[in-house]
Amino acid sequence: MNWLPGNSARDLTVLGLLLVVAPLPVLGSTYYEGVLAHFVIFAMLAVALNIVFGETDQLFLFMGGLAGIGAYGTALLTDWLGVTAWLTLPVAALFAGLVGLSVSWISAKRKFTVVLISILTLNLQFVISEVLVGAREYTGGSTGFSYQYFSMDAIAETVGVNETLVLYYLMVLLLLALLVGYIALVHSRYGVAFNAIRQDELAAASIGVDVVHYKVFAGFLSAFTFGVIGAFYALEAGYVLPSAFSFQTVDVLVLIILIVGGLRTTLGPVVGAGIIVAIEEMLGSTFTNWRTAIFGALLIIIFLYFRSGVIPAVDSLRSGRFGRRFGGAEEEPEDEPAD
Amino acid sequence: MLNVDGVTKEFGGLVAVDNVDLEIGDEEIVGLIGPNGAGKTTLFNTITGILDPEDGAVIEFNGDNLVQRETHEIAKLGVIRTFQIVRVFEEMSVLENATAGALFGSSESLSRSEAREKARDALEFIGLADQADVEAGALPIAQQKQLELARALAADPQLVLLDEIASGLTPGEIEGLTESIERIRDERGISVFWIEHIMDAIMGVADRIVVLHSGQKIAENTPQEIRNNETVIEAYLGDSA
Amino acid sequence: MVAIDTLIAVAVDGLAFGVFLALLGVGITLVYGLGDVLNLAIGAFSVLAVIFTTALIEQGFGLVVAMVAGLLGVALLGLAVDRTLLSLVYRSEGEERILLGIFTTLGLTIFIDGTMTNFYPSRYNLPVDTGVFSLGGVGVTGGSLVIIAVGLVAIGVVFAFLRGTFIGKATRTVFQDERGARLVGVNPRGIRTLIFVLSVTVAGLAGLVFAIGSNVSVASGFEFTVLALIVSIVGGVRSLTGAVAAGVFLGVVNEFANFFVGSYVATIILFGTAIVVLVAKPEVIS
Amino acid sequence: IGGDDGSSGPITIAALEPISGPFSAWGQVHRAGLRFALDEVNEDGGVLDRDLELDVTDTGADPGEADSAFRRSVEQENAVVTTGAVSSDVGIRVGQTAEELEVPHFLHMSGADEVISESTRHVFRVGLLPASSYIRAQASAFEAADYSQVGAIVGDYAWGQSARSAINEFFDADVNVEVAPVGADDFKSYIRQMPDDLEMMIASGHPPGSATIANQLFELDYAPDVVTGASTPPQLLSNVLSDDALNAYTHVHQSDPYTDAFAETASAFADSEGAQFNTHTAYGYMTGKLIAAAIEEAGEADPTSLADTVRDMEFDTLSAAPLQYSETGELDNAVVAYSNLVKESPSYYSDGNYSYEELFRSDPVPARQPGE
Amino acid sequence: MIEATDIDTSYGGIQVLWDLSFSVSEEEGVVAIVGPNGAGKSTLLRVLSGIQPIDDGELTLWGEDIESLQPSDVVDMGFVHVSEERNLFNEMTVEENLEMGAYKRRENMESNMQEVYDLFPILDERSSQTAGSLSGGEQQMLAIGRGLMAEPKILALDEPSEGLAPQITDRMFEKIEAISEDVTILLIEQHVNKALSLAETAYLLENGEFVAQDTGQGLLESQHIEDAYL
Ligand SMILES: Nc1ncnc2c1ncn2[C@@H]1O[C@H](COP(=O)(O)OP(=O)(O)OP(=O)(O)O)[C@@H](O)[C@H]1O
Ligand SMILES: Nc1ncnc2c1ncn2[C@@H]1O[C@H](COP(=O)(O)OP(=O)(O)OP(=O)(O)O)[C@@H](O)[C@H]1O
Ligand SMILES: [Mg+2]
Ligand SMILES: [Mg+2]
Repeated sequence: MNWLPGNSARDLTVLGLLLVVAPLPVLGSTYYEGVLAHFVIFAMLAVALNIVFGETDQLFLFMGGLAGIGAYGTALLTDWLGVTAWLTLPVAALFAGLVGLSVSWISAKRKFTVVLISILTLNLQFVISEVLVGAREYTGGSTGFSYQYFSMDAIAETVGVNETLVLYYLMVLLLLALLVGYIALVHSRYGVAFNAIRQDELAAASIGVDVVHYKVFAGFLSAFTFGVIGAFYALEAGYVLPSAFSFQTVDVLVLIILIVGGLRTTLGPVVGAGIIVAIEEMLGSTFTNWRTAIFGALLIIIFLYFRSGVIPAVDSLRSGRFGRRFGGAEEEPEDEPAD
Repeated sequence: MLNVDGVTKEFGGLVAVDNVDLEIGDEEIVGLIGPNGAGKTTLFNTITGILDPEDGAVIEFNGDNLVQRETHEIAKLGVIRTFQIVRVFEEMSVLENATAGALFGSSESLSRSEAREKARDALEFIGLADQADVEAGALPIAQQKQLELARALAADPQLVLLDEIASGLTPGEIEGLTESIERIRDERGISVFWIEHIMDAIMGVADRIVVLHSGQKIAENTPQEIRNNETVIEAYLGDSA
Repeated sequence: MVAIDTLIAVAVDGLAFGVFLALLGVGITLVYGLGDVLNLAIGAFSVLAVIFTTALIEQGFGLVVAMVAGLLGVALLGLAVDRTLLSLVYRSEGEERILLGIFTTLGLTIFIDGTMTNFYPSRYNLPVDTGVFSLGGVGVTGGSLVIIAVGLVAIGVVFAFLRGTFIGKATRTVFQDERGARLVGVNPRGIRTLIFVLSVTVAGLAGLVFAIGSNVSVASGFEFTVLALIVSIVGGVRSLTGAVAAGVFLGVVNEFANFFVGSYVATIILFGTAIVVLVAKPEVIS
Repeated sequence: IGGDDGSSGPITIAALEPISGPFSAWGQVHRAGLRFALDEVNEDGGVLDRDLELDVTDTGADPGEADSAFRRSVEQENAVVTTGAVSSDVGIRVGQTAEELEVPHFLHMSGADEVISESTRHVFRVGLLPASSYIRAQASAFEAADYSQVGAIVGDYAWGQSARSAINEFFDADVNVEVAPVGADDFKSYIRQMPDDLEMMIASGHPPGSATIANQLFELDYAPDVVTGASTPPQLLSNVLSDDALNAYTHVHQSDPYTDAFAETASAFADSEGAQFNTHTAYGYMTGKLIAAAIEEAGEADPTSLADTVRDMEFDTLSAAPLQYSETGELDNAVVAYSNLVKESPSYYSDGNYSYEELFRSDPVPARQPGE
Repeated sequence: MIEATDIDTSYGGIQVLWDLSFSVSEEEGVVAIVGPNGAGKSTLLRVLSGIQPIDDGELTLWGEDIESLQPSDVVDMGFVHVSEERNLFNEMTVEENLEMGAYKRRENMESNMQEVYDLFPILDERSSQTAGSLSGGEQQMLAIGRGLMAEPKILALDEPSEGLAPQITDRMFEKIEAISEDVTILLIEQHVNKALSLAETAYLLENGEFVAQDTGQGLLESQHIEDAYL
């Protein structure tokens, strides 16, 4: 991987090794293996969000919906066509990708601001949720159905471990592939275009950057990825139902993960997912009643005081620079008069 | 090279650019002056596809019609502009700004290292090479304007449109800038279309000056003639003529 | 065939729902349109107003007193949030502030929900016994008439303040250019506080009128926020008149859709309208 | 998988309760009753000389959360038995988990028929009959009134859909059934589809909305004799129902608040918790006592033998008829009671603001045979 | 009356003004501050109007310490700053912008507005257009006009001629000269000749320090200006 820039080859190798040995301490506990798979899946979702939101400022708040399209689409197509889910998954994901593409295309053409895109996609999220619940005949409504596709028992039996573990390692591979893809992307001309567009669209266009093209590309790529991950997310849960793909369950969490980890960093999504999944685990079993409240309070604190994200904070510690903000530029505190 | 014919732009009832015709030839510096609100920036915006002119307009560049084309396509054809209110990529370094110009502006597709070379070259030309690693947003505004020019040059244009690039400069700095602009024409064979209110800057180097007033072209001539043109004096120059 | 009476009654209920939506829309638009904070906790404030009011009624207070006190409670809470959390948000600028506002209020709404469920796990409504009124021979629900009256008065007051007073007008300066506002002598922090408190109070009133006809639980908060967002988009995101018009329009559309085609389709129509509006008339929106 | 290490430490019961979300009014009281029952048991020396311990998780009525909490409790906390499902969607999901892990689950509510299938061996109903039996009991209870104008609004999820089929099956009258989303909080447009001279409204198929349905009926000038409720906690009803609605609304329950045992437990509860023990607190309480009795009877805290034991037990508790189970875990010979709520305090809790007035109770309902 | 003694200020740790002492009072005519790009001229004005805090030193306006003042109080006292960035209210109309300029002085709003329109007739033509859609020069005029609406005792203008057509520039300097009879004008200009010839007092600021102070004419003829500008 020496074509990867800078330290990223080393970082990825270390990350890969860590992820490979991670299940060892909890081997045999399907619960904790499930938690690990869940963590990797949310890390991947955050990587995908990092492309569309981090790189091109399009805040997609229908990640749950897109993942749902991937998961339900794969299931329904598999049932209808009677072929293996490995074949229908790309089709379902492609469909999710096209939805993302359309949204990006419209938003780019209409020059939507971040907030507008986020509200537009939030609306779409609710439409998708509503359709999933309302189309009970096909989707099983709010009750859902158990998700037994991509059976991996063959592999599991050959290797002699349980299916959750097989799924986990598959997810790890996918995550590493995604990260390699991300690094390659941001170091290509696409990365430069993303930077330029984010900082000044008009200036970017005036030196020849096809703003619509790059935004649409990012929108498609991320949406496609959400679709793919959605199917594995359902597989990990063993069950699909609309609430698993709702704004509150997916989007809120992924967004938090990305912000906590660090926008526009390679490892941020992984670290963020690690932190948030760990917090959830700890709260889930200790402070039942206050879990939501504590989670909310933690979010506020994280956003207000650690908004630059963990990875940028660590980086600036290493290089002795403090006070970086979202975008990575120097902070200029707008002094507020004490009134 | 650029042929503008019958360009009009209205905002609601206001005719900001009114049926303007003009031409810019190869290796030529053309000045564009006129009172505030005359429609100069608006004209630039229609040429570069940021605004669509009203029906019937023709804007041809080396035979390609620019009307209805997107801004980025127009840039690829070789028309690059700078902005009256600076628009550099503030969080990128000076070099990265220029590199972006080289990567996306030129019609050929460059590798990133080739683009960087080209960018260095453009910075050198404008005299910003020693600032290459500075974050663009930290430069004083006047230098940011020059960075916009360097970014434009890196994109390998045939025509650059400059919007009040000399404002905020001290007299000494203006002199340096005008020299650079002449060299752009002479050494690189690029045409320049230049809006400026500072007569000391523009009168000395322009081959020709076009004057807009209330959206209409009221004069077009050599700088000397323009300075003595009664209409222009009355509408624009005033006593400082 | 549906009787004309029923259609009128549905229309009145639609209007009432519309007024509720309009209040929510005004609430969220005030802080976003005039500030850069998209208050995702707005619905939580609506629910809190209902809970405060119910708690006071249980303590034996009269309905109106309890409602006023409930709103006051929400206003005070709004003041506290503004002085603490939002002060931190306002330290940053531009896009960063917008994002920080979104995230912080998201955290706030999760926090409020998580806390309140422990104390108020039930559903709450206001005991307004209104019965059915005859309006030119058509029986319409009294609750709806009360909602329409109260809501319109409140909206009128907000508009009179913003349009008719110099301070009201000056609120816009802060949000367009904070430094500019200071340069002309406006104190931005005070204005922001004023607007935030006003917005959560309006949202609280929305909750109260909703609870006249139906009931709310802590979980309703987020639904309300989503409704507020829809109204605000359809109305143009930064326009208050737009928010009011959109609220009323969507309320009526929703009620009729509900009546004729059922709830899912009605909900989809609601979100669909928002999407269509967003895609079709973007110039109005920013 | 799972279970107990046989040590002398406490025995863990996992409670997967909807403490937040649309069923929070249920989760809060169920948990209180369950906890109180376990406190009683522990004060009496526990079972098999070991304390009973609760591992509570808030599921927010989300099936996914419930499933993962189930696994965590069993695998990490060594829970030997689980309880808590209220929403049928959750019941269906944890039912499957219970079978997979072979750890029993006691349903507080979750009355959809599909929760229990022919092959179910680890799921037991406590507080609520399956929808079909429940509606069947209701149909027979109101048979005598011979209503011809009957309407129903059911929730669009597993329970509501089960209720809907049962309504069509068991009611003689031509019932106008409307389907509304579970989260709905405005039913006016559904109500307007009802005939003007509506005599009976079946709101049983929409638990979270049943009180609102009753209120809005009267607000829209309908005047049915009876609005049948779902198994909704009375503290919620007494808060929300308007006076007219309260008169017509039937509170449905399988616990029996009219017995001395109930009053006794309720006053003990009032003493220690300072709150009113109601028909729903009782479900949590009954579950706790049942589990304790079954472990005692089984002689070991083992999930499988616990399930086997429960199947063979007949357990007399606060329910209107003793709890006894069919092979698949359906309640056998359960009795459903119908009461009005009245706004006065009960004998066992002077600060309370509601008590019950019995309308009638059903005959013992035979266990549903899954697959029929 | 403004008095600054040994003030320091910095942006994110980088010091920009160094021990600057400075004073200006009412009826001082035109006070010009000139200096190269990045010298700290605009920063000085920001400090005086209370927008940029000082790290050290003492600054009083009409006897009151800046620490105890809000920028809004500063405007109320009579110090008005027309910033280099203009800071217009982009989505409000020209007229509304002018009205807001009168936030602290509403009595003579109508007549003051008429004066602004007389000075810059194009603003009258554009009075119901939003500020954001004005041309660059029109925005500059609006910024100056808005400053005049506050009835300042001391008016600080930061590069007011930037982006203005020559004729308008001339007109503006005439206006400056005219009002400087009653109002002290603190003027920052790149049109050095123009500014210095109007100024009664003039400072040359370089790297955050005053390197020369003289009458306008004196400074214009000095070696310093020769070195810095020509
Ligand atoms: N989006 C718009 N909506 C309405 N009017 C506009 C818009 N953009 C520009 N105008 C008006 O069109 C006229 C021409 O503006 P333009 O920016 O082209 O002037 P200019 O010649 O560049 O002036 P300056 O020298 O002051 O920069 C101005 O009067 C301006 O107010
Ligand atoms: N907001 C800021 N953050 C960081 N540095 C700044 C900021 N504003 C100004 N500076 C820096 O402070 C120094 C002084 O800037 P200032 O704007 O006061 O100069 P000036 O004399 O007004 O220059 P000009 O003639 O370009 O307007 C410059 O080096 C500038 O880059
Ligand atoms: Mg211009
Ligand atoms: Mg300056």
